Parts: sequence; structure tokens; C-alpha cells
Amino acid sequence: MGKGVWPFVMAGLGLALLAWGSTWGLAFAPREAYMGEVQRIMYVHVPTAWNAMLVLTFAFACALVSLLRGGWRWDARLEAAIEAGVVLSGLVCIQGSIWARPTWGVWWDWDPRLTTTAVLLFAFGGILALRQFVDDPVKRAVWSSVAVVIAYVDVPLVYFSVRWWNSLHQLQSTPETVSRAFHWPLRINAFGVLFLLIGLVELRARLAFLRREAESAPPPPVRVAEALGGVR
Amino acid sequence: MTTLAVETIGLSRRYGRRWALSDVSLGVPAGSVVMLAGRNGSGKSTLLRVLATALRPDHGSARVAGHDVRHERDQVRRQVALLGHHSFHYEALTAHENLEIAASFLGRPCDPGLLARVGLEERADDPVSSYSAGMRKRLALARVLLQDAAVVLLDEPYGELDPPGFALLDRVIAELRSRAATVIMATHLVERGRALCDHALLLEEGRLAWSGEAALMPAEAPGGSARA
Amino acid sequence: MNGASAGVIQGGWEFVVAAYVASAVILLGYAFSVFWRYRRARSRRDTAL
Amino acid sequence: MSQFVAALRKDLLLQWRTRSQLVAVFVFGASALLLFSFAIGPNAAALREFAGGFLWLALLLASTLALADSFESEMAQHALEGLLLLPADPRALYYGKAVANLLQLTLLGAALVPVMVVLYDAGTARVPALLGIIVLGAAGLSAPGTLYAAMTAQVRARNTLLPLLLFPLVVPALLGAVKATSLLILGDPMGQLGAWTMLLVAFDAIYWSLCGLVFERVVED
Repeated sequence: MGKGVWPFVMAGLGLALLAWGSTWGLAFAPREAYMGEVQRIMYVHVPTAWNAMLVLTFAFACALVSLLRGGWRWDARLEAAIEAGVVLSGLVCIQGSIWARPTWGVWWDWDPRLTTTAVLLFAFGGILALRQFVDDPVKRAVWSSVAVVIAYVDVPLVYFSVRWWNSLHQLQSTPETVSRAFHWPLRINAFGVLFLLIGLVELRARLAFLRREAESAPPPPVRVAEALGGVR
Repeated sequence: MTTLAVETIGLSRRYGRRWALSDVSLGVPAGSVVMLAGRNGSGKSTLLRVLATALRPDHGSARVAGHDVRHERDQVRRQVALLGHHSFHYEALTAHENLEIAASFLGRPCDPGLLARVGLEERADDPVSSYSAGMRKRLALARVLLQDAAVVLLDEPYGELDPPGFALLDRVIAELRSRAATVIMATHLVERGRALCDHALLLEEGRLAWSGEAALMPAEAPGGSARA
Repeated sequence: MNGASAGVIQGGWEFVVAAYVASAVILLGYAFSVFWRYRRARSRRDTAL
Repeated sequence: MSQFVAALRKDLLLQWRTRSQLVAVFVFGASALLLFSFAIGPNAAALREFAGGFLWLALLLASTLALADSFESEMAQHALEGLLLLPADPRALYYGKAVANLLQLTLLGAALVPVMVVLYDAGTARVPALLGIIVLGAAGLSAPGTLYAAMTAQVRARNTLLPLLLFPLVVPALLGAVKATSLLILGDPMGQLGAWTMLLVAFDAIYWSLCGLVFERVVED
């Protein structure tokens, strides 16, 4: 896997952008007409939600490549993307819950997007657990790829079923009625989380690659490696 | 140059940090009966399972009955029958039903006399869960005969069999030889192996330590210690 | 409901702060856990070579 | 096709031979229904309102037992591997097992309905429609369930892993089945049954095809 320090730089840049976007959103952005201060949670909630979905889409891509073409690099990236996806989805649910409290008076608002994120949190959390219990690296790679493909295909179905199921209870809340003045901090934070994410996923992938190397036997005897031109 | 029923080049397979099979290159002429000797854990079962496409190799290649074990698995499977440690049966079903199911997947009628040949005719309709280890081995043997394969891989076939079972197995091997099938038998019974087999292969820690005429295999080879 | 549509939500700063603190803790916490685990794996592998 | 018939015959024979396990799973489901009513209390109106939800929760919980059992016999003595080495077509093996599990779960669901009717006074005149929903819901559970049962049967923590993987996945099927069943029991003034049935059909179509495609990768070594 890569050796460069660029992931650290990327993560640092991401954190800087997040600091900038957050202070802008907290201190300088005008108060929203109806929701008042609570609307400022959007500047961190919406970017996290976008990036959570993005990294899970990346996990889906890694799973497809890992299934069709194989290669340990992609399995390492898959593990990194799943873990980051679970962390971000968890964060999105926490933010959504904190936002729902003052807005709707309850800790959980059955908004289709938020509920879908919660379902994804448990689905991908289960896949992380699956990876812990499978010892054979090849089976672990294939099975978790299959599970990611199956869980990802489910997302639109979960979203629509929750939206129909929820449409009777209350009008669909549209949290980010974001007018022009507000979207700058939101956009900055979105790139902030994205850069942080790219750096972390790359580092976590290298970690997964190192672990698998340590877990598997040293490369085959020299004669075989030469004969096969160093497979992999 | 006689055609080779089984040929491997640098065949390797690992479990975690251990190389169960490392860099095994061998050739087995078609129609020959070969003894595979070696201590416990020397890689005998792993080699047989890789040749039967039950296990994928990590490195190297193997061709069985003219087909590659990685890329032409179905063709290999049509030509190969494996008698393994596991009897491949459904415990809840009877011997007869198990053979019927195997035959239905093979697309062949199930020869009714098969169970009689392996001495299970009076227990044919009892569930396999009530069978002793020896009877399960006989049923597994019947399943191998049902497949009528060109290459037959026997992993410790004499284990759990009683003396009549030994005689039965000798007859089966003779019959396989007479129809020019290739047989690779992993066994600890060196004397019996020398008597029945033309060639012999000796594995040590996953590596091919010796190969040649069965009769010439060193009596006290590291693996050949068990006295029947 | 407590005034969501009736008018501006009063106060609410404590929820905003809670959301940002939670986000910071989780994002920074995960970042440091990845850094630390990666460094430990790198050092273990370097000693093993 | 003939391989599918062979696989289906094998699985039905296996299920018939181990039918006592199915009875035990049914008792488990029925006792779950009983326990749910204790959660609500003897309030007839509330019990009736949640009857559809309880039926499908009980069937979901019971299905993990039935699915895990269905692969226990395949893993003992490496029976499944024996078939694959004949060779047998993995997709035929999957669809044979999935259809057998579908029949078993449908049987289980149908058997739980009388228990629901008695405990929650939640009957429906439209019995054929209810059976149709049970079949569609059971299909939604058996397609991914069979695949994950095959996967988790080969792993040590299988009893916790199967529900952990299956439950988040079948949320759309669960929502659809619960809503459709409740509409049948409590009445369907706005005629939404068709929409929920379509959701179930879509879920089944996606997973009956996708799981068949990937099953071979899950059972190969």
C-alpha cells in the first residue's frame, strides 16, 4: 500500500476546514428565522450525513471490485470504508437526535433520511462483526464484500419504505431549508469532513493491509515466487 | 511419455501462518495406483482436497484429468471422486436416500446393488446418524463407486474399517486398477500400500520428500512408523 | 409541539453545543484511534522485519 | 433445471425428516406471541392494533432458528461440500434450499395466525389476502436468510451473527408485511394494501435474484 504522508496532510486539512466552517456557522452566520440557534446544528449534521453516504458508496465500490477482480488492496480499503461508514452513520444519528429534541420535543424523529442512516448503522455494524468472526482472510474478504453489496442495494428500499411508513405520522421535516446566506459554512464543513475522511480511510486501509500481512504466512519459498513472477 | 492423470507445479496452500502444502511438484501417470505417505499434518489431506477442488491453492497450479483445478473446476469435479475424512452425508437421511440424492445430482440412476457391495444392505433404510464410523466409511465408499470417476482420491480409506472392510477395500482398489482408473491413496499402512500400489510419494511438513517405486519406499521413512 | 412552528425556538444553544461537542469528540477520537493503531502496526511490523 | 428439482427434493426430504425441529420453532413463535401480549397488558384494543406487528416479529425471530437449522444439516459431515464436488450447481442448491425455507416459513406464519386470532382477537375476513402477504413476507425473509445462514453456519458465533446481519436488511420487508397485515386486520379505508404489496414484491424480486448470484462465492472454499 502507499507509503506517502499525504493522508496525514489530508486529514489535517480536513480538520482545519472543519474548524473554519464550524466557527463561521456558530459565530458569524445569521440566526435562522424560525428555528433560531438550533439551525446551526445543520452546519455539521448535513456534511456528516453527505459524507457518511459517500463513504458507504465507496465501500460498495470496493466490494464490487474485490468480488470481481480481487486483490488485498481493495479488501483493505473495504474494511476501512465500512468502519468509517459505521462511525459517521453513528455520528449522524447522534446529531439528528440532538437536533430533534428542541425541534420536535422527542429524542428521535422518524425522518426517512435519519431512519435510513440508523438502519445502515446496524447493517454495516453487523458486517464489521462478521469480519471479526471469520478467520480465513479470503473468506473474510469475499463474505464481507457480498454482505456490503446486499446491504447497499437495500438502501433505496429502506428509504422509500420508511418514508411511506412515516408519511402518516407527521409532515416530513425538511431540516436544511438552507437559504443562500447559510450554505457557505455548510459547504466548507462538507469538504472538511471529506478530506478528513479520505485521509483516515487511506490510513485505516494501510492498517488493514499490514494486519493481514502479519496474519498470513511469509511469502512462499523463493523458487515458487520466481516461477510465478511474484503473484499479487 | 505416458499421459499424466495428475500434475502439480509448485502447489502451495497455507492456513494463517503455516504452510500446509509448500511448493509440491509431482506427476501421476494415468491408470497408476499411488500411495501417499507422511506423518499426521504432513499435508496429505490438504493435497488430496486441493486436487479434488475442495480447497483452492494459494500458489502454484495443478491439473487433474487434463483440467486446471482453479479455472476448470466443474470439469475436474466430473472426473474426480474423493473419499475424505468427512463422509459427505446427511445424517438425518438413510443410506439409500443419501445415494439417491447423489445419483440425482449426477443425473445417473442409482445402482441398487451398490449398498449390498459395501455390506450395508440390511441397514440401508436406517438414518446415517445411527451408523458406526466404519459403516459411514463403507457408505462413503459406495458414494465413490457411484461416481465412477477417472481419478479416485482416497484419504486414509482403511481408517475405522474392520478386517472384512480391509478385504472390501482391496477388492475395490483392484477393480479400479482393472478399469484403468488413477488412484491416489493416503495411508499409514505402509506394508499394505507397498503391496497394492505401483508408485509412492512421501510428504514431510507440506513438502514432497521422496517419490518412486512403492516397493522401494524406505521402510522406516519418517512417516511410515505405524504398524497395521 | 414546543413552538416549532409557533415562532422562534427559544434558546437551544445547549443543544447546538452538545451537537458540536459530540461531533468533535467522535471525529477527533476516531482520527486519533486510526493514527495510533496505524503507528503501532507500523512499528510492530518494522521490528518484525 | 433438473438440478434444482433434485436440490428441492433433497431439502423437502430433509425438512420432512427433521419436522420435529419445525414444531419446536413453531412453539417458540407462539410463546413469543404470548409474551408480546404481556408487554401490552390485557387491553384488547391495543393488542388488536399491534397484532400484525407482533405476528411478524414472532415470525422474524422464529425464522432465524429455522434458517440456522436448515444449514446445520448441510454443514455436518460436509454434506453440502460433498454435493458441490459431484459437481452440483450452487445456484440450484441455493434456490432449492431457499424455496424449501420459504415453504417452511409460510407454514410457520400460517400456523401462527390462529394463535394471533385467539390471543389478540385479530382475525380478518380476507384470509386469502393474508396468506398471500405471509408468502410474500416469508419470501422476503428466506432469500437473504438462506444466504446468510449458509455464511454464518461456517463461523463460530453463528447464533448471534445471523440475526445481526439479517434484521437490518429485512426492514423494508418487515415494514411492508406488518403494514399489509395490519390493513387486513384493522381495515384498509384508503386502499393502501396494493402499495405495500408492491413493496414486498420489489424486495423479493431484488433479493431472490441477487442472492442466487452471490451464493456460489459464499459456499466455495
